[in-house]
Amino acid sequence: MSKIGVFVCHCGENISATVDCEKVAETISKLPGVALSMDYKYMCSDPGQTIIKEAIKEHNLDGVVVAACSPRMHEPTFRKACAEGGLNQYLCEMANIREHCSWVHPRENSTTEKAIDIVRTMVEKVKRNAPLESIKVPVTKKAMVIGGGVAGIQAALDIANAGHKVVMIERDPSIGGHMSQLSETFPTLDCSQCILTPRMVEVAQHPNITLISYAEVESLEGFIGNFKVKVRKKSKSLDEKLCTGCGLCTTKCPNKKIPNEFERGLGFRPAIYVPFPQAVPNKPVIDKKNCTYYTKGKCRICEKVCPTGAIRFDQPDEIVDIEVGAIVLCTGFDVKKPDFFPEYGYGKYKDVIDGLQFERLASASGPTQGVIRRPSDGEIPKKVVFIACAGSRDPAKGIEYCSKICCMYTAKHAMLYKHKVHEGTPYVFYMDIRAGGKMYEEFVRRAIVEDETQYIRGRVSTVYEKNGKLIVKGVDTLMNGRLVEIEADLVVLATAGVANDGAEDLAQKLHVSYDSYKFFAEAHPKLKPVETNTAGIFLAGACQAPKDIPESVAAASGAAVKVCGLFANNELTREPLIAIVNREAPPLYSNCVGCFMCQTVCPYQAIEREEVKDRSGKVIKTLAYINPGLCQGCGTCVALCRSKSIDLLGYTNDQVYTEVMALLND
Amino acid sequence: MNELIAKAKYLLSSKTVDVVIGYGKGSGKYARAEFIRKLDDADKMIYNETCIQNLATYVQKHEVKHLGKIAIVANNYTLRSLLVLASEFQFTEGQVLALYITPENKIVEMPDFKSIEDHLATVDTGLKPDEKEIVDRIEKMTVAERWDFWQKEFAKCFKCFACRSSCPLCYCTKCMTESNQPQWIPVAASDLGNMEWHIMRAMHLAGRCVNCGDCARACPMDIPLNLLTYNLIEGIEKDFGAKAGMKATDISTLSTFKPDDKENFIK
Amino acid sequence: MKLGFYPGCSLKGGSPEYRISTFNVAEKFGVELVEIPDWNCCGATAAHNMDKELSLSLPGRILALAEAAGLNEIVVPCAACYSRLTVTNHELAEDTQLRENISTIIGMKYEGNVKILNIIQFLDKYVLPHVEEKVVKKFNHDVACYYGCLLVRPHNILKFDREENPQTMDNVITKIGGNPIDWAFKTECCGAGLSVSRTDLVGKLSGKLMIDALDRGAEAIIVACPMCHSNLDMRRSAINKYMNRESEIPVIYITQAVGLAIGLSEKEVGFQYHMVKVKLKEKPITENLVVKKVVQTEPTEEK
Amino acid sequence: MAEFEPKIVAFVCNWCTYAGADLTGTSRIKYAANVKIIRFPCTGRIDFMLLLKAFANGADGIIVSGCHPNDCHYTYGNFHARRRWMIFRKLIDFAGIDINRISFNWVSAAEGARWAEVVNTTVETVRKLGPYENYKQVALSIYDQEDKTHE
Amino acid sequence: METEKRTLKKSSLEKLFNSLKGEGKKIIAPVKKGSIIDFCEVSTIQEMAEDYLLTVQSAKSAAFPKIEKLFDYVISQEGVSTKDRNLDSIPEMVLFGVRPCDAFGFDSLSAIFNWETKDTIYSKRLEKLSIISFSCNKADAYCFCTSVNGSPGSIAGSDILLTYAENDEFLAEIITEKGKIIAEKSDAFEASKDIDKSKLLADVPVLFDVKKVVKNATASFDSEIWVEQSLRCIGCGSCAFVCPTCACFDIQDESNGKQGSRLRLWDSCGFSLFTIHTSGHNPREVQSARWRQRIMHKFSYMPDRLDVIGCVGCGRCSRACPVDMNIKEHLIQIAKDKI
Repeated sequence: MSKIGVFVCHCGENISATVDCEKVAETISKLPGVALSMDYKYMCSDPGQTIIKEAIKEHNLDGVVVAACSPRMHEPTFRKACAEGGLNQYLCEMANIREHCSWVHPRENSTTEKAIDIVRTMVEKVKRNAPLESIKVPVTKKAMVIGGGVAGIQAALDIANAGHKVVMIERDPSIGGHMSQLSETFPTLDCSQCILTPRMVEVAQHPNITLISYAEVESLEGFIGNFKVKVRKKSKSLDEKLCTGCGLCTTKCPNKKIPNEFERGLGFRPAIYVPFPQAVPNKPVIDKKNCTYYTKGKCRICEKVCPTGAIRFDQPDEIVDIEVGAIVLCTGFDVKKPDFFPEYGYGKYKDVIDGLQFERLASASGPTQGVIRRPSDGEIPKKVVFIACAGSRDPAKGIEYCSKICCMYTAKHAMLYKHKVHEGTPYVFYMDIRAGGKMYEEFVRRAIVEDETQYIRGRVSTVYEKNGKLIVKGVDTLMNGRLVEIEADLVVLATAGVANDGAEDLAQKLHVSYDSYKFFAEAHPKLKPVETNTAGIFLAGACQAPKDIPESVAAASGAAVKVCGLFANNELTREPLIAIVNREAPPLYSNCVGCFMCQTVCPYQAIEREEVKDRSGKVIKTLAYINPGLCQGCGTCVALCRSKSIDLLGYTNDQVYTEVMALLND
Repeated sequence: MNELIAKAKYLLSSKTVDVVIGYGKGSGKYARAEFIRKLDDADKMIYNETCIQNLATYVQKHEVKHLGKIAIVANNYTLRSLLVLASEFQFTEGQVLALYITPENKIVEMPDFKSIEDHLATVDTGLKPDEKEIVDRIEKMTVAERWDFWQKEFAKCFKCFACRSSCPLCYCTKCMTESNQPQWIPVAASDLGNMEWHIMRAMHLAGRCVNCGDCARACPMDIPLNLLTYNLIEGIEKDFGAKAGMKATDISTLSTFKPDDKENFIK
Repeated sequence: MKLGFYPGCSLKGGSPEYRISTFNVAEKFGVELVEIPDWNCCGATAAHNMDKELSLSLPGRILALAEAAGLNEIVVPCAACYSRLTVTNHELAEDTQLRENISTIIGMKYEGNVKILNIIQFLDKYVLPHVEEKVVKKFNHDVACYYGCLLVRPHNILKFDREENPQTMDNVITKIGGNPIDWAFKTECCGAGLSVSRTDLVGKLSGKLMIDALDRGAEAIIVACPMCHSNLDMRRSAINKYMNRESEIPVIYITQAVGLAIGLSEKEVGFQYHMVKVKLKEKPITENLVVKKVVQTEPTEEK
Repeated sequence: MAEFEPKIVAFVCNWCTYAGADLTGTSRIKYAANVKIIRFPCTGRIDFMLLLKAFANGADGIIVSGCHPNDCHYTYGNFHARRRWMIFRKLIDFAGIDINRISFNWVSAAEGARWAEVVNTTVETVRKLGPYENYKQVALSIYDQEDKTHE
Repeated sequence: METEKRTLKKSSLEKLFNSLKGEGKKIIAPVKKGSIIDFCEVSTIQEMAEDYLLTVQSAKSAAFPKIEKLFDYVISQEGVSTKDRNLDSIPEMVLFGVRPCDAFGFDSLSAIFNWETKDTIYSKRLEKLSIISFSCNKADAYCFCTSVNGSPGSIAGSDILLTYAENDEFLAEIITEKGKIIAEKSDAFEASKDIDKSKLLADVPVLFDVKKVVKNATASFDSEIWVEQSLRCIGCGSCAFVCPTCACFDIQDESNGKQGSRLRLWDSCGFSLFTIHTSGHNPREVQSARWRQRIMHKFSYMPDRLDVIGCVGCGRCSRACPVDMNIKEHLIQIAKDKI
C-alpha cells in the first residue's frame, strides 16, 4: 500500500477560519494508503517546508499532498520542497482548500466536509502519480521585443547590453511610441524628446539589436526557448539601403494635406513621410492609402526627385521567419477615442481636444511650435478647462478602472499652460487626485499653489458651445454640489488609457491571455508581474495596464532580466506533463491503431508517424508518436483517442478517473 | 449474377486480386460472406436482396488481409466504409478493389478512391425515410420515456460485442471497453455497463458511422443500436455539414472544428 | 399584439393628449394596450423620500397585478411612473428577502416576470420597425428633444440610453423625417418637483432650457414626460417672465409627433388640450433634413 | 426533511476557469459548497466518459467550463471540446439522459464573479431537478446482483 | 428413480403452474419480448409465449447467470475485508417449458463447474432449480440434437417432461424425486394412459456421427480447416453467450475505489483478447485458433476429460451468429473421413 503524507495548512486564519483543519487532517489520516496526516499554521513557511522534507525521509513517503492554497500559487514551492526532501517533485500534489473552499464558503460543517473531499481526491490522485523527469530543450539565445516605445527600447537595450541578440519589431515607421509625442514629463518637466531620442538612436546603432520598423507579427509557433515568429515587413516602397534619408522626396510630394498621426491630426504630412524629425529609422515610407500614384496611378514625383533612386513602388510586403528564445511584449496603450463622450462634444467642437493633442500643442516641435493655440481659430485660449477622468472610473459610460496617469499629466498640462499663457486660467475638474509616487503630490501642489490652477472637485455633465465659447457645465461637490458653468476657450479631456487596438488579436496570435479590458494578463498579479501565462513571453509597459514612464521602464528592465535569466542556460528544463502514446510487446506494439485522428487536433503539430518494422525492414504497423519537445500537454488528443492509447502525464486517465470516483464516493 | 461470377474468375485468373470477398447463399434469411480464392469457388457467388452484410468489415480482419490483394463486392455503405477506413489510414489506395453493384445489377469496378468518391457524389446517402421516421419518433418522446425505452433495450444486452465485431469502423485492436486502467466501462453486462458501452460506442462512431445498420442486424437480442448513430448522423450533417465516408481525405468531424461552430448551450 | 398599459395619474388626469396619442399610435401599429386592472398610484414623487417599503409596495402591487393578469410586458408612458416601476422591479429582483417582505405587505406574489417599457422603448420596439412605410406626412421640423431627468436616470438601474446625451428620442424623430437639433439641455431639470410650490423656480429652470432651445432654432420641444410637458406648456407665463420674451413654441409629446407623421388628425393626437397652441408651419422637404444620420448610442447592457 | 443538497462536479480547465475560480476565492465571493472542482489542463482534455462516470458515481449535476472561444491557452482545445459537447449532448439526450443536469460554460480567468454565479445557478437548477434517481439506480444495480437474471 | 408416466390435461397446466407459484418459486419461462423469444420470470402462465421453438438465450443462466456476485469487499487502512455471498438468498426456481436440449445442457455445465472441485454457487442454484421441460414436436434446419446424443423427447436433465399429445393432453414423465414432489403437491396429474411418445416428437435427422467428429477434431489440431471455416467469423461472443453449455467466465471486480464486489461474468473464447497475457503475448492470436478452440473444447477436450460432449445440438449459436457461421455444416465437414 502506498505511503502518502498529507499536510493541511491553516494559512494563518485564511483556511482555518472557515475550515476545521484538525478535523480534515484527522479524517484523512484514516484513509488507506495515508501514512501521515497533519495540520500546520503555515505550510509554505520555512519550518512548514522543513516538516515536509523531514516527513518524507522519516516515513519514506511515496507521495505528498499539501492541502493549502491554489496550486497556481504554491505548487512550485512545495514540489521544490519535496525534491529537496528526496521525493520526485511530481509525486507532490496540492489540494486547493483556500481559493476553492475556505474563502468562498462560510464556517460550516459543509465547508470542512468539502475540504475533506478535496483532499481525499488529491490523495487518490497522488497514489497514481508517477515520478517524472523534466524535459530538457535547447534555448535560442535571441530575444524579440515587440513594440518600440520607451518600454521596448529599455528592454531591448538591457538585453542587448547583456550580450544577447535582440530583434525589435515596430508597427509604425519609427520607434519612440507615445513618449516621443510628449512635450515635457512629470514630475520633473524635462523635455521628453531630449531624454528619449538618444536611446532611440542607441537602439538603431546597437550591434546586438536588429530593428525592423513598419512590421507586424503574423504568427507564432513553437515554445519557450524555441519560438518561430513570422513577421510581416510592410512595404515602405523604399530601398532602405539606397535611401540616405535626405528628405527631398517628402518636401516635393504634392499631396501634403494628410492629417498627421504623430500630431494627432493637429498638423499635416505628405504621402511619403517621416513621422517626425527625430524618427528612427529616419527614412520615409509611402502611405499607400493617400499616395496619388497608388490611388490614381500617376505622379511618381518622389521617384523622380530621389537622388539615389531608392523609391520602389512595386515593393511587396515581405514575410520573414525569425527564431527566438524569448519574447518581450511592449505594445503599449492608446487613449480612448473621446467621441464615446458625445456630451463633451469631442469631434463636434474643434476646441475640445484630448491630452495627447495638448501635448503636441505644448511641444516645441509641435504644430504650433509650442505656443498654445486653440485649433479652431488659432487664438490663445484665456480659459482652459481640463476634465480629468474623461471615461476612467466610469462604469456607466467609460471604463471601470483608473487610468492612473491622468491626474499627473493633467496637473502637468495645467502647469505648462500657465507657464506659456501667464494671464490665462486653467481649471481642472477632478474626482480625486491620485498622486501616488515620488515627488508626485508635490508636483500637483505646485500646479495648484504656484500656478494657480483652479481645481474643482466634481464631474462635468456636458460641454456645449454658445456664441463662440465652450460652456462647461459641472458641479462643485466641495461647495455642496453647487452647479458651476465655465465659459472656456479650450477644453482638454484626460481620456482614459485603453489597450492598443489589435492587442486582442496579437494576444491570440501569441497565445497569451488578456483581461476583460484587452490588456495583456500577467502570470501573477504580485509575484509574476512581467511574465505571461505562456512560458517565454514577457510583458513590459502599458500593454499590461496604464503605466507612467518610470513604471514602464522599470517593468522593461524587469522583463529584460527574466529574458537574460532564461538565456543564462544553454538548455532549459520543461515540465514533463506531456502526452505519450502507449507501447506494448509484440504483436500489439501499441494499442494505437494508427487512425491519426489525433494528428489534426494537435495545435502544436507534435504528433508524428512512427513505423514499426520487422527485421527485414518491412513496415508492420504505423503508430502515432508525440514529440516531447513540441507537446504542450493540452491533452485534446488524449480525450479524442478511441483506443485510449494516448495518455497525458500528470493528468492520466487513471488519475482523472480516480478523481471523479474519489470526489463523489465519500 | 453470372456476370459477377465471370468477373470474379477473371480477377483471380488474371491475378489482379488474390481474393474476392462476395456473398454466397446463407442458411438463414441473409446471404453469407464468401472468400473466393479458387476459380470454381466463384460459382458459389450470388447477389440479391439478401446480400446486405457490410463486407468492408473484413478488410480489417487479420487473416483476410493476409490473403493478399482484395476485391470486395460493395454497396454504397461498403464504399463509404472503405473511404472512412482510408481516411483513417487503415489501408492504402490500390489495396482494395471495390466491385460496386448497381441497382440494375451491373458491376462497376472502383480501383481507386476517386472513382468511389465520384460515384458516391451522385447517390443519395441520406437517411432513409423509415430510418428518419423512427429517429423522430424517439426524439418526440419525453426524456423519461426515452430513458425507459433505452433501459429496456440495453437490459437485453449481454455484451457479446457482435455490434462491435460486425462494424467495419470498430477496428481497434484493444477496445476502450477492454482497457482496465482505469476500467472505464464495467465489464459486467449490467444496466450501467450496457448503457455506458453503447453510448461510448455510438460516441466513437460519431462523424464516422455510415449507417449501414450492421450493428443492429448483428445483435442477437435485436437491440436497435443503429438508432443511436442515426440520430448523430442527422445532427452532424445539420450542425457541421459533414457526412462520413464521402472522401478518402476527409477529416472526421470530431478531429476538426470551425471557430464559428454554432452552439447555443454554452453560457 | 397585446401589451399591458399603466396610465398613472397624469395620463388619466392632466395629460389626456398623451394617452390619446399613445393609444391611437399603438392602434395604427396593431398593438392593443390593456390597462392593468385595479392599478394604483406609483408612489412618485413623494413616497421614496418618506418610506422605502411604501415606495416599493405601491409599484410592487402594480407589477403583481400585471403579472397576475398575464401582462408580462407593460408600457408606462409617464417618466416618473416608469422610473418608480423600474426601480422597484430592479430592487425586488436583486433581493429575494425584500421581495418576500413586499409580497406579504401587498398580499400578492410577484415573481418578477414583468418587463417595463417606457414610451421610447415602446416606440422603438413596436413602432419604428414599420414606421417608415406608414409615414404619410414627414414630421419635417427642427425640434429640441427634451428627455427630462427621470427617463434616463439612474443609469445603472434603467440601463436606458445615456444620462447626459441621450439619443433615442432624436432617433425616433429622425425616423419620422424630423430634424432633432443639437442642444445642451436634454436632461436638465424642468423644476417639476416644485411645479406648484415655487412656480418662479420652474420659470427659471425651464426658462434656461427654453432659451437654449429657442436660440438654436427649435420650432417645438418634444417631450416624453407629462411633468415636463405641464411645466413647459402650462407654466409658459412664468417661463416667459424669466426669459422676458414671448415664446410661442409648442411642447409636443413624442407620440403626438409620430401620430401626425402617420397621418393622425390634430384631434386624434389631442392638440386641443394644449395650453400653448400648436402651430407648426409647413416647410419644403429638403432631402438633407429627412435623411439625417442617426447617432447610435453604444449599448450599455454589455458592461 | 432537510433541503436536498445536490452533488455537483465541475470539470474545468487550468488556465481560465480554474484561475477564474481562484479569483472568486481571492475576491472572497461566496458560493454554494456543493460544487467540487476537477482540474484539467484544457477542456479539450475532458473525456466524455468522465461525465458519465460522474453521474454513475452519484453526481446530480455537472459543470463543464473552460476558456472563451479564442482564449484557449492551447489555441484550439476549447473549440474541439465545443464540438465534442455538441455531439455528446445530442447523443445522451437521445439516450434519455437529462442534459439539463450538465451546464457548459466559458468562464475566463478574469470572471471570478461569473464563476460564483455559474455555480449558484447550476446548484439551483439541479436542486429543482432533484436527485438523479434513475441514473443512480442503474449505476447501483450492479451491487445488488443477488439475483438479477431473467428480468 | 424409475421414471413414471402420467397424463396432464392441457387445462390443468395452469394448476401445475399456480401450485409452483404458490410455493413462492420463481418461475422462468419463454416469453415473447418484442421481436425475440427469451426466458423471463413470469407470474402467470398467460405470460408464457404461445408457440415457440427455442428461446434466443439458453436456460443456462438459471444456474450460471451472466453476472454472478461471488463476494463483497471493503478497503480500509487495515487492508481488505471480504463479505461472503449469502447463498440462502438464491431463490427456488423453476424452468418451465424449456426444451429437452436445454435441460440436457445442464449435464455438461455441471461437468465443468463441478469438475474436481464443486462450485458452490452453481451447485446451490442447480439444487434449488426444478426443470419442467416440453418435448419438441417441431424443429428447424438448425436443430441437430439427435446427432449429439440428444433427442426432441430426451428426459435427460429434466425433472418432469411433458410431451404434447392430441386431444389437449400431455404425456407427463416424472423423472426425478424433485419432479415427484412437484407433481404430488400440484395434484394436477392424472393416471397414465398408453401413449406412444415417439409418434409425438419432431423428426430431427441424424446428420453426422459425433464419434467421428470427436476423433477427427482431436486428430487435426493443425488442419487448414479451421482457417477455412473461420474466415467469415468476426470474433464476437454471441455463439458462446447463447450456448447452453459454454461455461467460460471472467472474474472482475466492480468497485467505487473504496468498496466493491467480485463478479463472475460470461466470457467467450471467441474474443480476440480472451487469452492475451499481461506481457502482450497472445497464444490464440488469430480467429482461426479461437474457432478451433471452440470446436475442440466441445468435441475433443470435454469428451476426453469429462466424458460429455459440449454440445446439445440446439443450434442456437448458428441462429445467433451475425455472419452465419453454421456449426451444423462445420461439424458435418469435420465428421468427413478426410479433413
